[in-house]
Amino acid sequence: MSIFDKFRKQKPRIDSSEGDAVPAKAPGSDLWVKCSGCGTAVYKKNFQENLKVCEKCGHHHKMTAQERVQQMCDEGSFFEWDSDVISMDPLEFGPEYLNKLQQDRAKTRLSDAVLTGKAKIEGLEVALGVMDFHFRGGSMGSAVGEKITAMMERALELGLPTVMITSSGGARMQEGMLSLMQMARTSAAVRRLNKAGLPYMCILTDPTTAGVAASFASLGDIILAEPGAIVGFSGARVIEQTIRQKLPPGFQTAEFYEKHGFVDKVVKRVELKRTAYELLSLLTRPLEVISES
Amino acid sequence: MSIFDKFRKQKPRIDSSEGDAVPAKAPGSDLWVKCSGCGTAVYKKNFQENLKVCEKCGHHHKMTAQERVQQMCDEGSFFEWDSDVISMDPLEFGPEYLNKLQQDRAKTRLSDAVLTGKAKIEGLEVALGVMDFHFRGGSMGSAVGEKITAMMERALELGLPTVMITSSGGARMQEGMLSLMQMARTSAAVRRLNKAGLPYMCILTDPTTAGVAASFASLGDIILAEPGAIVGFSGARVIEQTIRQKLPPGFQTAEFYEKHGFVDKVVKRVELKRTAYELLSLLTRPLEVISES
Amino acid sequence: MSLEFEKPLLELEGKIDELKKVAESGVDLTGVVRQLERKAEELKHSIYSNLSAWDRVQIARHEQRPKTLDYIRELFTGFHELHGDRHYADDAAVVAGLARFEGRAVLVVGHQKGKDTKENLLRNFGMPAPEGFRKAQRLFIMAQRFGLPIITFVDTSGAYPGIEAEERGQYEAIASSIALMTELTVPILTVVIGEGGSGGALGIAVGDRVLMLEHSVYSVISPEGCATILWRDASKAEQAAATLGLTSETLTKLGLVDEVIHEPLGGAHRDLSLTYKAVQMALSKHLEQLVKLAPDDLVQQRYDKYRAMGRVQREVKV
Amino acid sequence: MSLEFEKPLLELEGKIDELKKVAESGVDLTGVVRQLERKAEELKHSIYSNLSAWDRVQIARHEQRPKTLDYIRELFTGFHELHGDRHYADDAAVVAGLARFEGRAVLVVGHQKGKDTKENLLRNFGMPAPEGFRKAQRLFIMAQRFGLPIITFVDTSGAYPGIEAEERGQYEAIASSIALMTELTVPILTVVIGEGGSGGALGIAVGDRVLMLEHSVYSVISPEGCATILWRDASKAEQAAATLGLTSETLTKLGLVDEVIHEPLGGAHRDLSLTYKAVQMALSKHLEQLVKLAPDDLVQQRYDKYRAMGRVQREVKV
Ligand SMILES: [Zn+2]
Ligand SMILES: [Zn+2]
Repeated sequence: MSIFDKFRKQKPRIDSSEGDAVPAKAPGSDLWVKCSGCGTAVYKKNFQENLKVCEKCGHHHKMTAQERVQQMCDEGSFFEWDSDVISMDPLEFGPEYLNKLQQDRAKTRLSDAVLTGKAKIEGLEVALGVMDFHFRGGSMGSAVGEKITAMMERALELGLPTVMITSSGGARMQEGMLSLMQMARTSAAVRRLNKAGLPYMCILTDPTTAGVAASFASLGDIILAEPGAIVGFSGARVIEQTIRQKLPPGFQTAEFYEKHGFVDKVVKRVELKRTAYELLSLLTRPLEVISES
Repeated sequence: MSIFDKFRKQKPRIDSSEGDAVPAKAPGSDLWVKCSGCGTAVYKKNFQENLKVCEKCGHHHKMTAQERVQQMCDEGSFFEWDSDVISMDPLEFGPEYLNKLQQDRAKTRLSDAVLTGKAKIEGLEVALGVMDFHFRGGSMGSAVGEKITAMMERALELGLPTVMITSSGGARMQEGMLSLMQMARTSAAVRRLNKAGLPYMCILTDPTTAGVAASFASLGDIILAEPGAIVGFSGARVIEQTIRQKLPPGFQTAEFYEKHGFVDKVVKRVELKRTAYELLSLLTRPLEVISES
Repeated sequence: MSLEFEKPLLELEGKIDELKKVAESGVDLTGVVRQLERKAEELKHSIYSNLSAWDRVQIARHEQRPKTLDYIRELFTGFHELHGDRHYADDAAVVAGLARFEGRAVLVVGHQKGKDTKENLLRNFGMPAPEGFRKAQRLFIMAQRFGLPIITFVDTSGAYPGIEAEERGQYEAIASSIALMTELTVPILTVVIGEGGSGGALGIAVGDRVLMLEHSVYSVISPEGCATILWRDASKAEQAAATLGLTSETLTKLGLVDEVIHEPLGGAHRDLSLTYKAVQMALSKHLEQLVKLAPDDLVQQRYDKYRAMGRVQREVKV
Repeated sequence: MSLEFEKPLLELEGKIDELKKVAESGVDLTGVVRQLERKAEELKHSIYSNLSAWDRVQIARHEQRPKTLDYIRELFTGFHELHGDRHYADDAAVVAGLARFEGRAVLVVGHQKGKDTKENLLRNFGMPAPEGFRKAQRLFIMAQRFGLPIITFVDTSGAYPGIEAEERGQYEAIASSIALMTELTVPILTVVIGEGGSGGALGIAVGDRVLMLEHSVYSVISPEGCATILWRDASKAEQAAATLGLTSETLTKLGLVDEVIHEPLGGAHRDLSLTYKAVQMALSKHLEQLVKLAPDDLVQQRYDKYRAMGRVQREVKV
């Protein structure tokens, strides 16, 4: 039974997305996907059992929020919060924007670009937020800010450590300055966790940039990142236009930021759950002798 | 009446040192000194009236601690603390070291390389420490550490802001590890001032390096520096030996460190008293309307 | 620098000046001049009371519009600029220092654009590097230690998008600056005086009160950037400006700006002393209110204020 | 790598090995071998119980002497290295991370020298850049937030003396690290495991308890540097070492070191498991004492401890 079969049992809202991998175009292509890292065609079942990491080149493809929950949480332990919080159209961009939101809600079965709730990681209870790039590129509007802030406030009430798995292109333009203000709103909530001595862990996945990188995603007591994840403030295209030259290879990757001092540890997806658990245990269960696995 | 005549009245322990300027060798040389910045011979009286700053090139020559008190404090306001605290010979370097201390005490009329006390700057009462490079190169042994720490503890008791004027080549080798520990001792005292919300201002003069730079001299709420003062951790010679090339011009000057973010403001000697007063007033008399001069 | 929409007015004003010169040589043109002057006044009103969002962007970016250092010079006394982040550099795109505002010691921090090319190069067009935000943070903490209110002036097209800025953690610098401002125990007053560009603006703009000059703009993305993304055409910036809700009126309606400071007709640069006076009065009023609050209340109110910034609804599932 | 003063012993040990090989081919050398072994044992005692300060320096710098990561591997479980100062870089000359010591969560920080040229290049011979001290500071603050004790391992010839390190404020990084350690509200245990070089060592070595391996050295300046200054001759380092008071005995007498951890005969590298055991026991004992203290008492005691470090007298003026 693959990891996603399990998830199907646990929660019905499964997304069949291949992340950034694309279905191979050969006959029988529904059984195969093509790695966006090396171009290799991978048998879909293997691809999914391997957590969407290419066995050949190690490329970490994007996951849906539900897949992430499946990967990180103990089976059946996830309890969703604020599943009905949705954005409005404060700037009156019009039906086009509202339709897109509606479409993405249907596609991802999320109310907006983040899924929040309570869960257990190796038995340790946490507040968990997972962003989903498939919903408007993970962009942060009022709903995303509201759900994340509310999650942290609940973590504060319940005395839980918080884990935030990020994936976002930044602010949501269509919500204008309200979108920008989510940076302040979420950051304020993080500082309340800090003050209460509750651990806050960020896990950066591809991509985590702009307004999300520049707020709650870089305020973790501990910041992990998946291999190859693009992180940064300005987009590569904008920088290239500014400096009028190509960017060096590896620029703005998780590994680049580990070297430059902004990421505590680059962790392979397969080791993420265990690593997150062990680190959180060190901060929440200081006297416990835990077993090595 | 020159500034130093005034000081003579106020306190008898005047040092006639020319700082790093040297007496010119021409006949009547006792009336002239040679600027160590540009080599110009300057009439000694003018040189001293100009606070030992060369009128031609602006080079700031070293001052004695007493001259510094004269320059920075309101007349007759300085009250010395711990004038009798002297170092011992804990490593048994022997009579040579003890003799040198004795000679420098006689020469500078200081108990060791720092003069501490209470004073007024434009009417504002402060705890003041002034290092003197003429005493064993301003090196920090137990006596320097003791006097500075005690000064800060008194400032804490009295609720005074503290001004520390530094000039030092670093730790005093002859006192071995006791000397190194003065870094921790003085830094601990600074943090108590911080906690109490008492302003602590550092004024870096030429040179401020090694163990002194790497402790209380760089912990100021505000850090001023005199033009051209050499600041840094490692000495230029050591660095040149390490990297096997000449250092760039201007390296490790006050201006260099202002540019690199470690000095709040480079201030000419003639403006130092007023600047120190204004900044300290902003931190200690938040609601007072002060006159501009 | 003349703005596109001002051209008819400037032409008319030029014509009046010419006629006046002619009149000096003895010809009586009093009637004509008076008539044209009346016309100019009407034109002025009609132009400036119908400014589009894009017109505002032009005014907000005007080189002659007063900048942070102008406000510091005019409204503060005894300013001492303090340099450096104590880690890497001093960033000239952000100026900061201690000064007195109406006798009260405060910390002032602001983006500083240049008034000419030379100053713009020195100050990188007011676009902060990470060190600019870190200098601000260092001084915010100092202000807090000594109980000094903080006044910030916002005027940047955004944080600098360069390789080195990214290497040194532009995103982290902005995030930690924002987070710090949410928890400071001293009053924070922010004035958007020109261009408020996205995260680079917000990095010093989390305030107990956020004021905005009438013709300033504050935007989640530049109109040009928005147009590029929405329509792949930067020249549609005018259209983008109209949709982004970046004017002081819209932002006030959305509850993101606490007070709009009215500008002289035609914009701040057309009457500097009026502008300074208006900003001073606004700062004075709000500061007086804020210093009365206990630190805990201040922080709680600031939290509540930002906590409320969002427009969401509960989806009704059918 | 063989040390100068060990050469007679190593030669003798070599001879014994040779004889044993010959014996394997059937010749009976039991008596001779036994006699030489006794002699070797005596020689060992006479050499290692009369080590000069300079000999200690050689042992302290020995490539095979256990390093920070060795102690982490042997004495801790579940170590996760954490990288970066969140400002500029990750400095490999300082390793840091969370782990458990006897089941208790702690923060471990230490200088890391290389065991070979390749690792030495990677880790810059264990000489920290400013980023090394800043990484430590960041994690010290995190440890304090979560109440975790801090254990640091000291092993550096000093902070790196290079242009870039100076540019990025080596002195400020050390100062703020020292200052921070004086006020942390969690227990700090420091072990000098090899070379304690001046400010670069002290930057992570302000502890409630400072322990020192018997043959480690801890000095205000390197013997070579001291000799250069005193006699303008680096080759007089041996003489300088003798005067600097850098041995664990002298430092204990001066009250700067709280406990000396005894090493196996000939130095830590000659019996690793004995060394690890000794360090573990010492850490365990002191940690148990420290965790019982209330944070305020801990900070006060640490202050008092450093406050007392100085030898001064009041001058009697005649
Ligand atoms: Zn692949
Ligand atoms: Zn000169």
